[in-house]
Amino acid sequence: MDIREIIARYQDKPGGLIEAYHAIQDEFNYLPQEAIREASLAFGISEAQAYGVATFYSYLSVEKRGKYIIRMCESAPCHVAGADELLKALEKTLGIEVGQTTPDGKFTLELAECVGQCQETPVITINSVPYTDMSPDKISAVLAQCT
Amino acid sequence: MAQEYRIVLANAGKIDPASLDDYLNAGGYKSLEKVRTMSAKELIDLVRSSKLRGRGGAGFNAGMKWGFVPETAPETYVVCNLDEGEPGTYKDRTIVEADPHLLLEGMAICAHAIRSKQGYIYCRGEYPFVVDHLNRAIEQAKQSGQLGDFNIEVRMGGGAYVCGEETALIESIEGHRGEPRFKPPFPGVAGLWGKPTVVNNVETFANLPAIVKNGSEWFASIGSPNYPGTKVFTLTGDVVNRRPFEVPTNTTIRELIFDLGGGIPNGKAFKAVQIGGTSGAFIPEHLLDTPLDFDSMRDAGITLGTGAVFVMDETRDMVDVVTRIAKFFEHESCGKCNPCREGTFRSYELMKKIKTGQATPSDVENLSTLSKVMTKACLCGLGQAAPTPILTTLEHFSDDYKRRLLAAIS
Amino acid sequence: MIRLTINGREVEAPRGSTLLQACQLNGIEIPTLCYDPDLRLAGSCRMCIVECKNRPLFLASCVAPAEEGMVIETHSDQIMQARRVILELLAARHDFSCQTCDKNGDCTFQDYCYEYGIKESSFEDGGRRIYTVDDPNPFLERDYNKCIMCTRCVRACEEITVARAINVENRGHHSKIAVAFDGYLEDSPCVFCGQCVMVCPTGALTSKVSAGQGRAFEVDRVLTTCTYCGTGCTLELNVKDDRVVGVSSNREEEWSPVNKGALCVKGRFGWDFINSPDRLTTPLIKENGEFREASWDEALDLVAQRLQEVKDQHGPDSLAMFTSARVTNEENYLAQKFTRAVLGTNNVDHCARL
Amino acid sequence: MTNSIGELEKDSRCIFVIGSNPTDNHPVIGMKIKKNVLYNGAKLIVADARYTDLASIADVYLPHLPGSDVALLNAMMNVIIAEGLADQAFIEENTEGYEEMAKVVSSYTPEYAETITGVPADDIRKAARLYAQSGPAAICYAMGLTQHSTGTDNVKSVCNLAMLTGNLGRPGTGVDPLRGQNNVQGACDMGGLPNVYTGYQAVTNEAARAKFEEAWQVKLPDQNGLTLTETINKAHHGDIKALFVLGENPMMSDPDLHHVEAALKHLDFLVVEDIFLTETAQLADVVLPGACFAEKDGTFSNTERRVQRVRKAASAPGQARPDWEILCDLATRMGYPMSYASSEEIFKEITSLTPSYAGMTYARLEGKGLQWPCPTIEHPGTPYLHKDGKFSRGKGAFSAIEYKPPFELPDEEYPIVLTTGRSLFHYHTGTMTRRCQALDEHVPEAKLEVHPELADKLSIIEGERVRLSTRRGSIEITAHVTERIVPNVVFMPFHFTEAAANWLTQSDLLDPVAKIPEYKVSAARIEKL
Repeated sequence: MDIREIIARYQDKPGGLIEAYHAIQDEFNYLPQEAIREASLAFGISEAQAYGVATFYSYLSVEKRGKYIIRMCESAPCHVAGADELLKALEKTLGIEVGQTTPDGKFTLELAECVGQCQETPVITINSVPYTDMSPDKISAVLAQCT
Repeated sequence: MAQEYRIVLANAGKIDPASLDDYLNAGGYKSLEKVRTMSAKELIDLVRSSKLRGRGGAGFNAGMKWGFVPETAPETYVVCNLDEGEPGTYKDRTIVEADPHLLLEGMAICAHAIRSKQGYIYCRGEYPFVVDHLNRAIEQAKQSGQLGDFNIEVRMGGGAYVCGEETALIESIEGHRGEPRFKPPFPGVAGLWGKPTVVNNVETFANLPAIVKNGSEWFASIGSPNYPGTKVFTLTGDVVNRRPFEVPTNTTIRELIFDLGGGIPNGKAFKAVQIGGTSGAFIPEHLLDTPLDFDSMRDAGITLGTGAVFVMDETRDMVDVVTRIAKFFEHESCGKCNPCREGTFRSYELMKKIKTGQATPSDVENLSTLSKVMTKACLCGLGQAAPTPILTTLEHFSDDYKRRLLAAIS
Repeated sequence: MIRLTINGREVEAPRGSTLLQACQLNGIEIPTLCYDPDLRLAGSCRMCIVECKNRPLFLASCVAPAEEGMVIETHSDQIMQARRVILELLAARHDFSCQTCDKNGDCTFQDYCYEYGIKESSFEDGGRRIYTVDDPNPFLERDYNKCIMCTRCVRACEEITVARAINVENRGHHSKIAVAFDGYLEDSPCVFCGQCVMVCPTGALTSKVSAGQGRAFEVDRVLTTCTYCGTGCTLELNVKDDRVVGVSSNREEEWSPVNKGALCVKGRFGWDFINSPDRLTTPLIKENGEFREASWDEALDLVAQRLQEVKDQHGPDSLAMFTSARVTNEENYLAQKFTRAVLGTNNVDHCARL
Repeated sequence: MTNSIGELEKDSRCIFVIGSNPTDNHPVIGMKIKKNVLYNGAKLIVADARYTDLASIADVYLPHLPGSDVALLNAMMNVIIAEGLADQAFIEENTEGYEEMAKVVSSYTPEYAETITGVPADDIRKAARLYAQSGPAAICYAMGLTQHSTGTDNVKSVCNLAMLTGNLGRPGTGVDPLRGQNNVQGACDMGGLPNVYTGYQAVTNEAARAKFEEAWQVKLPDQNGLTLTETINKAHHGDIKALFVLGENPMMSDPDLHHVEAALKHLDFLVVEDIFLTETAQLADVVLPGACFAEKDGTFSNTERRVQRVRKAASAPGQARPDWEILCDLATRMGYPMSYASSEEIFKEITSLTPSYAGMTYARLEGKGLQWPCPTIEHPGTPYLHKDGKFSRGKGAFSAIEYKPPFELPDEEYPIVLTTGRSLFHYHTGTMTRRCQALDEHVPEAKLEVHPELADKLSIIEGERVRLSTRRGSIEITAHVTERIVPNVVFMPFHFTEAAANWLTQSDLLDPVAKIPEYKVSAARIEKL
């Protein structure tokens, strides 16, 4: 779907900028510059402000990202449940470090703060779908679901 | 033996959350019908006298909060805070996933009290499935006419803990950077788009149908008299039963962890519990008999917060955990005010220094001074509460720090 | 009026005042960094905090309403310590290159560091973020190593100039003032008015045109009216050793009724023609198609003689004067007086239509 | 300006900007308008062939073709009258000539005007309603309205519109010409015009003349003199033999520079007083070095009639002297002793002869200055004129104005309309700003704004050098392809001597009353190099 069309769906919503950004990310996985420019025009705000909003929220990214965005929670409950080890294992399996995208453009690995699934820690999310009670030995099986 | 007492989770597991009929059959939307026969003032008086206090952390009397909205205001908003960002907290998700119409009914009751036509649910970006779930419920309620002329829209956050602060949340709904506003003016006077706005937590709204149905005296008689009712706690960390519990507010911390939570697993000993989320106090053994109500906790120097209960056993090192928490605040500070933007960054830096054995006692002194200044000088609750884990662990678990400093000296 | 107690003294302030206004009104100085009376309030630097009896938190006086009966301490030990901590935190991110900074001596942040005795920060172990200084525009130097994030520049850009070129990007300690996509000002809606320079309380934003030519304590500021368009903005010429080295502006309405200190790019950065080597410095007389230098006496005698000759030969209406929309009223008056009374013609006009 | 600049920031609820690009040419006024519109809810109507910065935030944008202003304004009035939006009470009490005006306007339906202006009829309706219904409403205009062969008609039409809706004499209303130069208002106020002494006292008025003769102790000529453009023409014909140019640069600023050059070269004697060796000074027989604004005392009068102080900050370079000292010296040498101790002493003479300045002194000007009329020493000055609908001539006169096409319309040979103006980063003939390092580095050359459609048609790309020609001549210039201009119009600034716009403009047909040249419309042609 075209960036303009996506934005147009939210244009008349008061304060709909962030909603529009979410919708663009659903399509592109990040916010292309063009989207931020278009949004600033559509919502009557400056580009600088539209960019300021885009860079404020950790779910929004102005950098290109992979098809699957893996977010590894490192908040305290996950931390004590072994998040550090899990992260190391994720980096090893994917062959990338936090903040990077695999060369095939398939996975981006990010850190996250609490994702609200603390009943079964540690937790990762892949494109917002939570995988709870994770451990290094479960990684391969989970990643295999990403096609 | 402490027991659960369910008000907001009364339907949880008993009805199909996707079914409006189930909710109606369980008596749903009857309270909303009832308030429509009441005046706004009668409703506010009812809620005020129930002594229902906000379940989001600040513990303000809900009826009084509503009363701040000027009666003549032509445009008002009801905003539900579902930005459950405190690590270790998942109670609001639990309530909404189990019983979405309960929240909608609660919001519509509030809307009647402040003559609002528009409500927003600000749902954290980590819960897109909850957004879908709520949108289906709203659609059902609209289709069946339950909400009358009250509209509810769900807005999704973008991954910013600070948006749990009500004015930052309002800024975010308006499509801005989620930076808190200074208060006054309070949202009740000038909130969303400058209009009077009531912002309450999911759990607060979810209590309303029962209060309307059973009366304020009924509610006021449950739990602790100053903070009556129940509270949903979510147990995490080194505890056997890691799940939500709804208990009367006179339950003690010890009862919650050891009776309901099943105690510490693997035969380990209890060391600390952090209550109220990641900005909460670290509580040692000797304070465990404090009842879980706002005032009792406050008197013990603890904030009740959001109901997260993060248990740590004897093997946990407080410096390690608090360093991790300091990183959280460094990441989540919005950057608007100086003491928080710079303070959270430097706190994390000093904690790392302590953790890696490079700190001197004067570093700890600095950290303590900085923390105390932050609690009083920061613009919003985030910066004011961020030092709590540091200050409470320095107070109750100073050995963990000293050990590291000794390492530095040797 | 309401009554409150500040530092043990009972004072009055108009209802609706902020605590800061109440203090200022009563001669009590409160330090501020983000506060600017012409911009919307931020309440974010927290330098203006004060203690209020029975309130657990400090109040930011710039945004806190003064209320009847309040008991306020503005310089208690607690407050002084908090301000010192805040300044130390800012100091830890600030590049103290005061020796070479154009704002040396005219820097609010420097003043407070001096006043509160901030020699060095206790928070410098982790170092500070280093920003490259490379905006290629010829007007404004942006050195974010000196920025203390007061956001006055953002608000001035939004509210005075309404160019909306800059905003805060990122979050928390990573936040920084930036144009969209953290690019160059030249690629943004910036109009280079320099209102941001005007409001900046540190050396983060300075004029490239004036760089190195004189600091505040070395210059005299002469209030005058801008020489460009017809708006009539007032500005201050900064003069060092009888040479104009820069432009600043007076923000008091009393001295700047049209613009309240706001200027455009020409007013603020277009002053160096004054010192241009192309300036005419001596009368010139053309001989055989070439100019040669001449004395005033020689030149004026020649002009007087030639004009008189033409007048005598062809009559006064064969003479004309173009006066100027750029010279003063007094000079225009004399020019038309000269034309009418001396040359004897009404052939006087100027480029009002051009 | 009938009203004050500050009113545009808060009092005006609607602002109609026609033929003016304040964010570039009067930036601080532009800022105030933007603030009012974006943050204070004021309505904005912009009529301009260029999509200016203000156009981009306007409620209604009217991209009317250069030279079609009267048709546009008449059509707006047509709508206002037809829809009963006129202020009948104001018209009856304070104006005359309504019937005649209304009769002319009645034939300018928006549909008819659309055929002339190129603006959709509905947009004209929208603009008319907005202006008439969202008062207090102000009209701002500048050279885009006046530099036409119908400039006077255009201004009268704007006045008609304001009177028709009662938008005069209150804060936030008004007819506000935004004047282009620091002291153009003062030069006019001071009698730097061929027909008036200071304060617009006519040279043909015997009482006025007698007053000045008495004060100056000399017999004064009783016929109106020549305007600037007429002077150039007369020099060309040989009727003007000697010219004194004080701080002007006609070799850049005047229309048809071939014509100007020939005229100046034809003079017996040309003396130029300036701060730089301008294009004009290069043609002079004698050049006198003046002091610039930073090097002398005095006053400027701004576009809202505010007289403010100019203060000496530094010494003039070399032997350069303030112009007033030079003039005194020269007059004395010509047998008419002129001697003043200071600019303040000259100002005292001005106020003694000028009723509208009579109440001013340097001491009173010290802070905020004073806005004329300021007739007495107690008078606070006048922020807005025509209070309560009172006009100096009694009643405000409507003028019945018919649309006349510009002098030079595009044809087969010259199929494009060239319009000229200014850039934010430069000033007038560039004498000063081209010598400001930063300004000249930022905008070092003129660029011809060309719409993408036209660029496509001519296969011109961004940054390409092209030849731009009119019947007067041609220049080479760099093309800038932009959607910010209507398709068949091109725009260029006139600040740059390397590509001076006025080699192309015409001086054959001036506005019959104001003698203003038609800088805003020349038929032109673009060729690839």
